[in-house]
Formats: sequence, C-alpha cells, structure tokens
Amino acid sequence: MVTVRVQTAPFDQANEIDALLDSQKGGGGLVTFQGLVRMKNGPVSIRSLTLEIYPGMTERVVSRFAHEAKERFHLDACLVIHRYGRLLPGEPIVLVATHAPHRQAAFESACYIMDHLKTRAPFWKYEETDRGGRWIEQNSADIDAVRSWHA
Amino acid sequence: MVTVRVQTAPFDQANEIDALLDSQKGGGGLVTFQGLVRMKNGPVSIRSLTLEIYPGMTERVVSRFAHEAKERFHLDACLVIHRYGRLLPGEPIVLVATHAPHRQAAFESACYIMDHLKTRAPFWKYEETDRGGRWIEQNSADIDAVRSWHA
Amino acid sequence: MTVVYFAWVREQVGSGREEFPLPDDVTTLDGLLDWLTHKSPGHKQALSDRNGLRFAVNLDYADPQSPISDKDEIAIFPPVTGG
Amino acid sequence: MTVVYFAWVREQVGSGREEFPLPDDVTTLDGLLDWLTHKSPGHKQALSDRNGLRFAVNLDYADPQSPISDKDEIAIFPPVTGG
Repeated sequence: MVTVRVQTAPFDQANEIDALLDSQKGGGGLVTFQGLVRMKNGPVSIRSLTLEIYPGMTERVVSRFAHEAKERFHLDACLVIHRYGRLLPGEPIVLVATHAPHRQAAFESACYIMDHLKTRAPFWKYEETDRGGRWIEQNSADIDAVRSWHA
Repeated sequence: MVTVRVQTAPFDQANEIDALLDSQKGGGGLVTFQGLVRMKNGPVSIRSLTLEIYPGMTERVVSRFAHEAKERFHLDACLVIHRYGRLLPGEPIVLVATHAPHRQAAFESACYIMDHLKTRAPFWKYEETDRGGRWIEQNSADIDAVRSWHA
Repeated sequence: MTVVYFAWVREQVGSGREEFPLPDDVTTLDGLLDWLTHKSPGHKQALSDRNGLRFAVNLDYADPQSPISDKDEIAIFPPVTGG
Repeated sequence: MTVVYFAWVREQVGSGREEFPLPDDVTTLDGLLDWLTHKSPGHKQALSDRNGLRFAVNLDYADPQSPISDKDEIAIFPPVTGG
C-alpha cells in the first residue's frame, strides 16, 4: 500500500500510523520520520514557515518517489503526508512512514524518500523571522545525499 | 532528555511521541522505529514470541546505548521502550524515538540504537510456531551492522 | 501556452501564471526563456541566472533544450526545498 | 557467589540461578566454567562450546579471562537477540 497526501491541514501521526499498521498485518519494522518547523535559525527566532507547492506536479512527484521506494526496498507499506501553506514553529511539516519485513529496508526507504522530498519534490519554503523573511535555499548536503541513491 | 523503559506492558506510540515532543520544543527531525512480532517465518505461522531479560543488566545496557547515541549524534531527545515476556504476532516489541536538529542525525541515531539492541542488549527471543519452539539465533548481518559503528 | 512561476521567481516576475500564444521562432524552453527575458524588467531579473533555475514541461522536470509547443504548460522555479 | 543463566543455557543447566562459595583454585571466569562443567550433565552440555556463549560479571560484559571473586554475580548466556 502506498499513500500520498499533500495538504494544508495538520495530520495526526498516531491515527496515520494505526491506519497503516491495520491495513496489513506484516510484523517487521516500521520507521517514521516527522519534520517539524524549527524555532530558531541560530540566534534568530522564527515566526512562521510558508510552503508553496505546484498543484498537480507536487503530488505527482511525491507519489512517484513513494512508489519507487516501495519497489526498491520491498516495502509492505509506505505513507507520505506533506503539508503546505503557513506553519508555525514546532508544527509538523512532513510525515514519512515505511513498513518492511526488515528494519534496514524500513530505515533506508524513509531516508530515500526524505532525501528526494528535500531536493526533487516541488515545495518552496519561505521563512519569516524577527529580522525579516527569506526563501530558503537548497542545501548542498541534501543534493549529495540524493545523488548517492543514484550513483 | 533520555528515557529508557524495559517493561512487559504494551506502550502507546502516540502518547510516547507526544510526550517526547512536548518535553522540548526544538523543531528539526523526529525518527521513530517500531519493531513488531512477525506473523510468519517463511511458510510457518508464528504463535508467540517470548523475550527473556537479565533484570538489572538489561536496563543498564540499553540506557548506556541511549546515552551514547545522545552524545554521539547530538540529540535533543532519545526514547527507548523495550518489552519482554510473551507477545503475540503483530504486537509491538520495541519503540525507539530520536529527535535532532538535523534529520540525518535522527536517522543514524535510531539505526545505531537498533543495531546495539539487536546485538548487545541482554534480550533473548523464543519463538513458538505451529511446528514447535526455538531460541532465535543472533544474526550475522546484525553483528556486521553494529561493528560498523565502531570501526 | 501557459507559463507558471513559483517562489521568488513568481515574486520577481510579478505573476504566478501567464497565458499567451507560443511566440514565433520559439521551439525550445531555452528559446522561450530568451523571449521572456524581454517581457519586463521583472522577467529579466528573475531569469538572469538560468543555472539557478529549474524547469518543468507538463508537470515533468525538463532541460532548457527540451522542445515545447503551444499546448504546453511550462514551469519556471528555484531549486526546491521540501521535506 | 551467584551464577545466573539465561535462555537455552538456563534450560540446559536446569536452573536460572545458583549460589555457592567460590570454589578453591578458581580465580577467573574460565576457571569457573571448567569447574561448572563437572557439576552436572546439563552444565556440561550448556557450557560445551564457550565461543557460543557470552558472559557478564556484576552486570557488565566480561571475557573468560576476567578475574572473579566470591562476591561476584556471574552471568552465562547465549548471544543476545533483542530489538
């Protein structure tokens, strides 16, 4: 099972995980990653993080990565929920959950999906701080990380 | 914050994660791993998995790994709950949650803790199936995995 | 054709979406970018460093060398920052 | 001293816990294992392959060469399988 949602609404990690586990009784390992809006950028307090998407393309790209991960790592199930719009510090941005017979596959597939979300999925982050706003730039470490999956 | 519990009782992943996130508002990435009793060993149905511990030593060793992980990966928080006693297929065995400013540290530390739980923490698993019972043997891939952290 | 812009490209262009007929002599994404550069100072600023931009044609990532047609939806945006 | 056994070692020995005075001439874990081997056929069977066993002295992993004393709690068990 692959589930992908791109939404403004908050999600409840517990409900999502319960639904994923109920959907297929497989045992094994479940890895989740939850990304949260940070409170500080160095000494500067963050007021909000606004995510812009490309409606249509964003869902399509995220869904492709989720299916690729399911194939490549032989997952039982894979869930990606990614929010957009204006979020406050501490709010969840993204939830990735992967379920596999072996823990290594669950860990690697969750990393794989996150590395691709960071560098290939059409989301753009605008951070508003006490000292003004800025569009966040792509991180070179993230680019190296995603390349390593396709070396 | 480091929390370690070795217990027979089930745990509620949602409550545990909420408590962990409430305890420190840091943003960043939260990785969880949940291990579940498998349903099948190849074609053979599993009836139960019973975990034996060494009371005193088990908590001590798990706690040491959790603290090592917190230092090594600069975690904001680290939670390990490991059950023992008789568990049924599909039941959760272990919950590891790591929270760090950067996702890579959260992923790696959760792997680090799982690799050490698999190979160094005093737990022994007895699997009861339709064809009888057996003590599960240590996996050589797990031994390689834990060594790679100390190479 | 339709051209859509996102993030600071959208801000500098001053619009998220433009529709117009495929300009004469434009057959590739690169050619479209040349043409758009002359549309306004905002377009010129937004498109000045093409290496710093990413492109899609009909919801798939595309190179500047990609052929384009009047029926296409072209997207121009900065490197993405999801997750 | 106290000796505790776990998993199939416990089953083969037939007990999870034994208490007795430190035997004469025993100064190391290895020496204790030699002595225990003669205690019963179950002990002999459980301890026959020392490379397949793990040991702890007072709740810390220990090598067979470790010195031991009458106040120690010694643990003998198979490789662990947690997680």
